[in-house]
Amino acid sequence: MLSKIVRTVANQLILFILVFGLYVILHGHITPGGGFQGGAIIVSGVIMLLVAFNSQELKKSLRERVLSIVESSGALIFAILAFAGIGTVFFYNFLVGTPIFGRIPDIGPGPGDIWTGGVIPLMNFAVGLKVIAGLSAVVLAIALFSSGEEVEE
Amino acid sequence: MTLILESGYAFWNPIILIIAFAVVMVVVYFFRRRGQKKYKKDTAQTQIFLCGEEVPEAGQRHIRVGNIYWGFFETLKEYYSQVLRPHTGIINDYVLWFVAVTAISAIILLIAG
Amino acid sequence: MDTLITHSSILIIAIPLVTAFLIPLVGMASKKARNALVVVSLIFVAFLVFALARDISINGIHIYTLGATSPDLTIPTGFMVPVRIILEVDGMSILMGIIWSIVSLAAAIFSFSHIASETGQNRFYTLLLLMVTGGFGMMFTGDLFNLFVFLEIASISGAALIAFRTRSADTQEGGFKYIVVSAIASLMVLFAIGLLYAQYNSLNIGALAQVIQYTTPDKIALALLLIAFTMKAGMVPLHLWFPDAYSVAPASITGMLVITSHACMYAAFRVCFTLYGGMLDAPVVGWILIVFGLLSMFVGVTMAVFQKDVMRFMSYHAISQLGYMWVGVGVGLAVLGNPALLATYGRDAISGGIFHILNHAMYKPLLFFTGGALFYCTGTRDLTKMGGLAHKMKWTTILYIIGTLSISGIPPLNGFSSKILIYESVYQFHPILTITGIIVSILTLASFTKAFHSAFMGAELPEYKEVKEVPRSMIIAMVILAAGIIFITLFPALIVNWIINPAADALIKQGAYINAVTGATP
Amino acid sequence: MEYIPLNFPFLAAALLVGVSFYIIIFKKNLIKLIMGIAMLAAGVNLFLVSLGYRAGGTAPIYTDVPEGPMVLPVPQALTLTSIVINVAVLALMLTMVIHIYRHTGSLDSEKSRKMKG
Repeated sequence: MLSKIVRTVANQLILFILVFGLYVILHGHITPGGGFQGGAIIVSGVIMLLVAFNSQELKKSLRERVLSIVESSGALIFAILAFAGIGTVFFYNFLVGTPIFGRIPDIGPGPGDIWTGGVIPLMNFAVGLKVIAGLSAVVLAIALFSSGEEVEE
Repeated sequence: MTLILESGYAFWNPIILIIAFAVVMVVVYFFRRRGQKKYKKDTAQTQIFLCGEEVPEAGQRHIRVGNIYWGFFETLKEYYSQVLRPHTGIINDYVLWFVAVTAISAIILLIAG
Repeated sequence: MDTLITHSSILIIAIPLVTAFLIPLVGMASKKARNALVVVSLIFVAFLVFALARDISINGIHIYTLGATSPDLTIPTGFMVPVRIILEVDGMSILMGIIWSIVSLAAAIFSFSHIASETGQNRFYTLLLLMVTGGFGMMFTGDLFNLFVFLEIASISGAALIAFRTRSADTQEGGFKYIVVSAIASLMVLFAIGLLYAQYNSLNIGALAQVIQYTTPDKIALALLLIAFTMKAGMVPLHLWFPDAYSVAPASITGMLVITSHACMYAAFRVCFTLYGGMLDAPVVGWILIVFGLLSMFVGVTMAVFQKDVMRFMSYHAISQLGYMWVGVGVGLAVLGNPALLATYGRDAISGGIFHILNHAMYKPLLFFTGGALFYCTGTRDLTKMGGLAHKMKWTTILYIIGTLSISGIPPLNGFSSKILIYESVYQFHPILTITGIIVSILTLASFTKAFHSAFMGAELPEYKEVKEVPRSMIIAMVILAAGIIFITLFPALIVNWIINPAADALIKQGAYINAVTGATP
Repeated sequence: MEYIPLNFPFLAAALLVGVSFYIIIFKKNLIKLIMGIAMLAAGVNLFLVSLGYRAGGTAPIYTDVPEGPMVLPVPQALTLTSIVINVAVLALMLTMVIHIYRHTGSLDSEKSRKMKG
């Protein structure tokens, strides 16, 4: 565990990292970024907490069971969205033209419209969930493991 | 006929072989039935006879894997000393083999076509 | 039913994937429900594979375009080349799919008892199903980059499964060697894909095959792809990691890993025949395959005779048997540019090589499973410590004998019917190939007799007084594969006509594969 | 941006691949070996992403683009996928190395060869 100053700053900073990560996930379909990148940003915040506190402390708030459920449900949401298009074809973008993310952007210069993309932003979100949970579990497991504790692998 | 596998010169049908095998088994069984009928279970007849010597324990009697085909390995000692040389068990060497073989086959392809 | 078959190729890949992520959730509730879920999903996948196989035998190559407005819209309006992910299933792919569905089902059933004493079983089945996904993806994809992605999925989950039993150091070492080798091989595959993409702006195999020029970067890409897949398949002299990794994995996983080796072999054939097929008039690439095959056959079997660890011994035999397939298909590839020779013996050689894939995929997992059963009962893989186990393990012994006779090519078992096809066709190409094949076959029988004697024969040993026959689920898994062996044994000609010859034709007829993608222009 | 020689990134990629193969083959420390594989992945990714480079091109975002060429988006997607996969591979390798270190107490690849021959 590092000094109190570091811990306090880390506690404040994690909020900004979360917000930025979520921004990258949600704007994945119109700007560079997406589920994996945003998830990786958030996990970098988790690593910051891991350095500021130690792995034992973090284990209390990030439970393995919860991470496992979140990871699986992220993958399942992705698969369900892919399956939902199977009336036409697997992965078919069935949300285009509907009110949810369904707007078709104009061709040519213009500001990016977040309300476009069909299932892609939703899939980005699912991927983001999976990456956050999965990578945090990996980082946490390796940290716990190298600190000498037996983890149920 | 779809049950016969043809391969250039010869043909192969397992059914014929199985029938032939069954016929041979019937003949063997016929001869076997003509043998002695004095054999009895659970008597001294069934025990191992080793020239009158004491029969060793089961663990001692079993020929273990290290003793089988001794002559084969003795004859091919040179070959085995050569072929065991690359099997070092070091991961770095495995990658070296990969790079070397890729380079050689790339050169072969570039030259010969 | 028609809708199901239309979507079957993606369902075969997606159902194991979805089940894999359902397992952690179901497994928290109940163990039995989880096992039932695994078996039901794999049986459903096997059913879909067989339905798709029937459809392909009637209607020809099956195409599925992901995300398009209709499954056969390969080239979207306004484009010249396919841009979407396309699954393309032809005779060869579906043969591999049939093999993979049967073996993965047997392996899952085998695992129920074999893994029962380990912790983290939910993860085990998740990884197993991910590996199933990766394997099917490799076999069914019509896209080079997806081939790389699925190759990596299969490798990563395979490595994690090899290292699943973390208690001993050798499993970790085997898993580490496997993942290092796979990572390097698949990065080289990616490099080659980059080389091809840079020149032709396309990733689809059919579209690439249409425009490929066989320039110098193409030759380098061919060398990289071929050797990387050769390494992943485990051919001598790139086999060194193969026994290290395969001998330490849980036996059910070893059975599946053999089929991933076959999948990499399939990828190599796909690259040679379909991607570069029109360009390989000279027999150089065919000879490269033949040399790999000959070396594997001979070195593999001689190293196997030498082994004392039962799984390692069988791994070396797997290498040696893979050699037969490479020799058979390599001869076919060497005469690909010569239609007369191809008709005389080339097609038979390819058929023999492919038929050997099917046979090997039945008996080698069976033998690995019996090795796993020995490990389960005795707690050791060391043959020097075994003996007299036939007294206690009658089923295992019978199944081992079936596998042994089959792998050594004793008539009438199935190993013989594919070996005779290979022997008679490659003899006309070069007699030395057949002679080596027969010598290797004899050595195979000799070494399996040795292992049989030391493990099963002899008097009952005092240290194994308490040993019992393996649990029922393990026997069921082995019987599934043995039933496959007996079916192929009895009807080899039917099998060859139904699925082997179409698979060989699918490799030879490059034009059909290309037309299936590019011909469907709207 | 237009003054970068077009094959400069390819030279860098080749250099990375060469150096990383040197590391993988000749460094016996397992952690260094993993670093070598990470560098190999970086080299291949650099090669892929520089395939899509067009001199003076902009980012391939559908809306809000100035006139002129765009860089190719497909190699970027490929690179991204490859990066994601490599994260998984590296995490798995590191876990295994931790296990190996626990069992054998050494990171030397010459010491971790229980299986050979």
